[in-house]
Amino acid sequence: MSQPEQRDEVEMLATMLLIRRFEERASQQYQAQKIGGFCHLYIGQEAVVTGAVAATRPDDYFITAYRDHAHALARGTSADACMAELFGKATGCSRGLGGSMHYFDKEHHMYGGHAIVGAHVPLATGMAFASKYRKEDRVTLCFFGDGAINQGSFHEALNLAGLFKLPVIFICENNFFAMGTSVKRSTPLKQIADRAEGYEMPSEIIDGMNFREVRDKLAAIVASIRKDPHAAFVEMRTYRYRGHSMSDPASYRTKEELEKYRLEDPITRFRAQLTREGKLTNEQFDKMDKRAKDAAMSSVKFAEKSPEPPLGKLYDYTYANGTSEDAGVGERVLPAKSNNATQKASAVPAKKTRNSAPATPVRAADTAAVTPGNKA
Amino acid sequence: MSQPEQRDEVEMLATMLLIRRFEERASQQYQAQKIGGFCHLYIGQEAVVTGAVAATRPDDYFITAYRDHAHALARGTSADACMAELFGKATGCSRGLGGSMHYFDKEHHMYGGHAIVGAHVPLATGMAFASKYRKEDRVTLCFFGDGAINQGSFHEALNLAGLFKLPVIFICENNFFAMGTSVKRSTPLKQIADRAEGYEMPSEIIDGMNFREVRDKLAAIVASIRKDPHAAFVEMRTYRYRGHSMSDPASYRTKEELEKYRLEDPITRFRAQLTREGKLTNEQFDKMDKRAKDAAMSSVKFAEKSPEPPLGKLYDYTYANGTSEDAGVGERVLPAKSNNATQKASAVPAKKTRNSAPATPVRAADTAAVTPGNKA
Amino acid sequence: MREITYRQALNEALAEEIARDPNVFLMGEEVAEYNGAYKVSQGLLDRFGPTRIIDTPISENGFAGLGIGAAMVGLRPIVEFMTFSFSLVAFDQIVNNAPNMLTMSGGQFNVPITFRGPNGPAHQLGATHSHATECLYANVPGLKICTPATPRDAKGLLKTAVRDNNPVLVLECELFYSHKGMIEEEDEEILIPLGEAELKREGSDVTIICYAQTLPLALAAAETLANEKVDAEVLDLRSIKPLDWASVFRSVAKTHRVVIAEQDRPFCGVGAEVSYRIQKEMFDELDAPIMRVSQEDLPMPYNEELEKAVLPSAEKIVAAVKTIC
Amino acid sequence: MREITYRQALNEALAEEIARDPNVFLMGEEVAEYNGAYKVSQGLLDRFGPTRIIDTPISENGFAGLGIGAAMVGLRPIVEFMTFSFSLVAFDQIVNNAPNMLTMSGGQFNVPITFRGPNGPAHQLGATHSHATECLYANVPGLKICTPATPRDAKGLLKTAVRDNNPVLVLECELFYSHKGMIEEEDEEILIPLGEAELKREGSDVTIICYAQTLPLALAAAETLANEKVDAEVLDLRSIKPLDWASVFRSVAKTHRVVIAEQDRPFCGVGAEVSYRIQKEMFDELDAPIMRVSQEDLPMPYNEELEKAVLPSAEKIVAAVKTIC
Ligand SMILES: Cc1ncc(C[n+]2csc(CCOP(=O)(O)OP(=O)(O)O)c2C)c(N)n1
Ligand SMILES: Cc1ncc(C[n+]2csc(CCOP(=O)(O)OP(=O)(O)O)c2C)c(N)n1
Ligand SMILES: [Mg+2]
Ligand SMILES: [Mg+2]
Repeated sequence: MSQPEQRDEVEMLATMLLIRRFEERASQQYQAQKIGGFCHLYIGQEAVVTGAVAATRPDDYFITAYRDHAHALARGTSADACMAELFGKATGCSRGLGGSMHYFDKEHHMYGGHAIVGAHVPLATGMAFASKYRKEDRVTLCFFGDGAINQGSFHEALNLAGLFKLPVIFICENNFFAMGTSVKRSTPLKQIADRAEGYEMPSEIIDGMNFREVRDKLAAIVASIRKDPHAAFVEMRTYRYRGHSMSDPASYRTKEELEKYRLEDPITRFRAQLTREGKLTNEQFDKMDKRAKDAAMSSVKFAEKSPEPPLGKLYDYTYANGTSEDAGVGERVLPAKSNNATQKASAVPAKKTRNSAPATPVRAADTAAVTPGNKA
Repeated sequence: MSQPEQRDEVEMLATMLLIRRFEERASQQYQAQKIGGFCHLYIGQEAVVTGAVAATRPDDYFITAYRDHAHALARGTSADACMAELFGKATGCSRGLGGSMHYFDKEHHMYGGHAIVGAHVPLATGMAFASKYRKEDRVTLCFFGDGAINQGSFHEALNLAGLFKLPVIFICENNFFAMGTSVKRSTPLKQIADRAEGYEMPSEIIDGMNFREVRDKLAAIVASIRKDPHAAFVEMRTYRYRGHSMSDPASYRTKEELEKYRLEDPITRFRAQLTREGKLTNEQFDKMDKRAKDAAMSSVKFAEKSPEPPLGKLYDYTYANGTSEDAGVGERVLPAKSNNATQKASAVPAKKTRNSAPATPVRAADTAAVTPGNKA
Repeated sequence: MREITYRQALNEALAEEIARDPNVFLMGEEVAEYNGAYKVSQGLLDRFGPTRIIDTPISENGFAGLGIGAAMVGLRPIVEFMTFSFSLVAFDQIVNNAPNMLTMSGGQFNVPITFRGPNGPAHQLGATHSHATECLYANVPGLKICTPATPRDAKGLLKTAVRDNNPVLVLECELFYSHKGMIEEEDEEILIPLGEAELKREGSDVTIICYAQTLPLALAAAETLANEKVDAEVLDLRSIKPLDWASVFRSVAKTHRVVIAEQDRPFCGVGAEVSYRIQKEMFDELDAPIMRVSQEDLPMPYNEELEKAVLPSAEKIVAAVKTIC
Repeated sequence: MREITYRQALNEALAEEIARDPNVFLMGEEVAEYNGAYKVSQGLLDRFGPTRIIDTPISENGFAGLGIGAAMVGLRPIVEFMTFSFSLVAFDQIVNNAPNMLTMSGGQFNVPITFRGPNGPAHQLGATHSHATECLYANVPGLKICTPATPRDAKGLLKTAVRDNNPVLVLECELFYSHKGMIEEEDEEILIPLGEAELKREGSDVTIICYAQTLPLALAAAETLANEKVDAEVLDLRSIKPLDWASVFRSVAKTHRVVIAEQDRPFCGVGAEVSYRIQKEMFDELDAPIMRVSQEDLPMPYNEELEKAVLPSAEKIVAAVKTIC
């Protein structure tokens, strides 16, 4: 293996460490009630998304469910932006409006963070559809849990992707539980990968605790899709060390089971591999780990110091300004402007100027008066 | 083969003929604008539901989609009640309120007639669930088209039925088209039966143009389910000779294709078999056919003479009266009574008598005043 | 009398109805082995076993439909949605199958099913998880909808819902599971009819109509207003459909002024219907326009302060009352 | 000027927008090879080919979501529902994904998608196939909704919808595809802004507010009333969200009497919201209660006479006007 690749591997281990330390810190901040809502940790599953990043280009499309911190971090969203999002701050990757379950980062091609189980799987087919429509060779990676495969939207999306030969990899992160429901109690399938047979789709089972296996097997699938667009299904066998969310004691599984999987910790395992191969010293690792811890710690400081998103912004984010004519065609970055959202919702020349605001001034107490786009 | 079975077979051919002649008559009445809404004919597919009836007990649960005339007729609903339903008359099997797409006949265990593609498949799992819950050995037969297998509800229902080992047979009537969409353009599957593999469910492909094959293969599945409840999937290969609905010229398929399938006409084929085996003379057949034609013809007269459903009934059918306490437990026949529906919606003793009707009398012109259950 | 939580009240209602009628069963995600995501079904699996308390995969459309099918042949399912925000993936079953069956079948098949679970915005769950679905479902003929705000109402309405021969939605308050309230002794049956509002505070100057999570806001607003010599009456609708118009009109006839504090979004919300009916039936009785306090018409933001700004509050109710008193 | 059908108007709008912008494509069941269940997309496959005009399996939830995902990365899909009654199986995509994305992503992802297709009761299609969905979707922040009733409005609103950078629902009138109307020459662009009502008849005694399939009913009612010396103004909302409150209030200030003729079901319907806003903003201008004519709150029956009884009609509008004039 050439030097750059070795560096890459150490870098990827650093990413896994950053995810781990970031989430440990997030967990602590959640317990300190600095973070609201639901919060789902990825700890234990780091090799999956990190391996996927290593197997793809930065402009490939990534989309996942609500257990999404790692997907953003692995794609390059800063720990600062991720922590600030948990704090609901304006500097968060979703400007404090999305929260833990709704991370987005357009710049890094991270298309969310989606909290309705299964509902983002059709979105992934749409992104893949767009690549094919534009004759780009981008591949879409769509992550979801073992619980999502029983949703109708999963089914419809896979059938469409198979039928239209869309360049998308459906990656089931099978951590064997959907909340407290073991996968044995959610589907009659002996192995999840077999579900792909209902769509005439190639499938593979990958050890999701093994970074290199994830990377190499995904890379092969990605290469075949770039050559000839089609859909593929992957079952990643992995494990989450924490409860489903912060409030879940995870008493539905045994200590022994947890301990067994701890022995396969993807970080420990990959570190040992690299050390054995002489690619990483203990000193280097400790330095990396300290850097990850520092980044996590300073992300908290960043989040604390960051401003709250202003109320006025909300109205701007409910409707996008302008029309296709303003925005041009193709992929657009369309930050909402701070002025009224729908007053110029149509770029067409209105025949008469018309004030569509209510006759009396809007009072905060009468919220029904605030019709979308008619903010006075 | 013993005499009774021979008689049964001739009877079943008579049923197929009744379906055919009934629908030919319905088609004519539709063209004469005696029938409203949508109307989907089953002509060509008669062996499927007739074979299913021959393979099951009268108390097994049947449920299907909107192409449902045959399912009612085969189960024993009279041609009169079926035609009256098309005419929207009070004597119809759904009292004129359902129409062609929403046939129901509780007495004959025909549970509809459902017009949202795929949406009745979960209902079928519920009926099968109830059988198992009550430790009955009834089997549910759920019919749907090749177009329905791409709906989320289909998927969720099959997963649930597989997981809970529910006594249900999912019967896909694959007539190769969903409206104008050939099955090749709706799913990447080479054969529909393979979809069952995504649910670890046994499946079979049956020649749906061959009455005996349908009956015998289904009978074997039914027997195995009665012994040990589980779900099964069947792909019936069949063909509809008419357009999707009355307004469809079916120009998406070739004359040659249609002619090819006409040679497999399930009625002609079964008749020839019985004749060859000496079980049916031409004279007997002609008599039977005349009986079918007469029944269809007189059903039109019956429908014409029948009264329209009274407007008042509508309110009674929006909400059922009473509570579980009135109705007792277990399967109930609960015809709506002709008095106000929700005034006694709760059998609990109201603390005070209260007139929940609006303060001013209800005017027909102000329909919003007619709150459900508050009909004055 | 004894004090119990809203959660316990629901739990007792479930246990009593499941014990009473062998056709009643509870089905949903995590209701059995996990004892419910919000622990409403705590202990039920132990007591009634896995044929009566049934865990499902994450297939809301599938198991809602399963329940409807089971109800068509005589069972009386209670289907829990982990939250009603997730009922949106089962919308077609709830809207097209459950309430239409009786009409479509010409009166042959009624559907005695209870759909229940938390509804309405909770706390910082974001846009996808904060839906108040009452006005969406209230539009649908054939459904009944209740929205208990207290432990007693929760128990009494849920029990009535299970016994009703129609599809009933019991929309629970996601934020109230730990709220406490007084309730009859355990051996006394509480059955509260659907379609009966309750005066939660008497007053003479203005009627504040509320339900579900706006009840405490309305009561707090009434307290504040009392200090400023405005005597507010607080009417808790409890049921959205059927709605107790008589009680609404009676109160309006007394106070001549109305503020509707609703939990849902404004456009075509519950308060829109209520205000239409009041102005129509009581036009000459009204001394001022009817005012509404609802959510802002915006997707729910995660940020805590912004979420507060979007939600109805006691302060907003007070301000609305002051514009007309 | 030239006369074309409502169907042709929509067809022209589609063709023009697809020709104009390579990112625009049309997707749905039977839109391509079959030329549309209602023939709205007639000829488009021939003209634009299968990459732009795309047939789908019967997977509304799936292809609605596909469209939203494609819109997130820069395409501008037009998604046809064969009817909006079938959009209920895609409800979660339309309600939770399309309109929430911009907020949830902090402004990063807008979703320029058009959902279109027939909406509202047609003729004897029964309870499952007769939904008027406008009030359900109007409750959802982030969506825009228009309801063209004439060929010109259909063309102008659909074109505007496709160019809008937000999710827009174009709810077409299932019964009007063959209606004819005058329209500009083919080479003149018709773009009608969302949120602009149109006075379809001037009058001074009462305002009849209508939209979609109630427009001809309102106009017919106005004719009848004219014979009885009641001069009715007919205001066609055209857009439900945003709604042109200024035009509504202007007309009310003139006539002081309002009847709302709506296509949907009454409980939490569009007319409820409109009546709330009118009484609130124009309380002192109203000389009589606002009246509504909508569907009866019943599942739609198949029988023709019963269906008529459930639907709004010119007679019902006339009767409502007479109660207040
Ligand atoms: C449609 C829907 N139903 C239920 C939920 C609640 N819920 C959130 S996560 C979850 C479990 C998902 O498990 P899985 O797909 O295995 O993902 P994991 O949590 O293991 O990453 C459930 C039931 C939801 N968000 N959406
Ligand atoms: C959810 C939904 N989408 C679309 C339709 C319109 N539709 C009615 S029948 C049909 C085709 C169904 O084909 P298939 O399932 O093969 O049954 P067949 O008509 O061949 O019996 C379609 C698209 C519908 N009724 N429901
Ligand atoms: Mg999982
Ligand atoms: Mg078919």
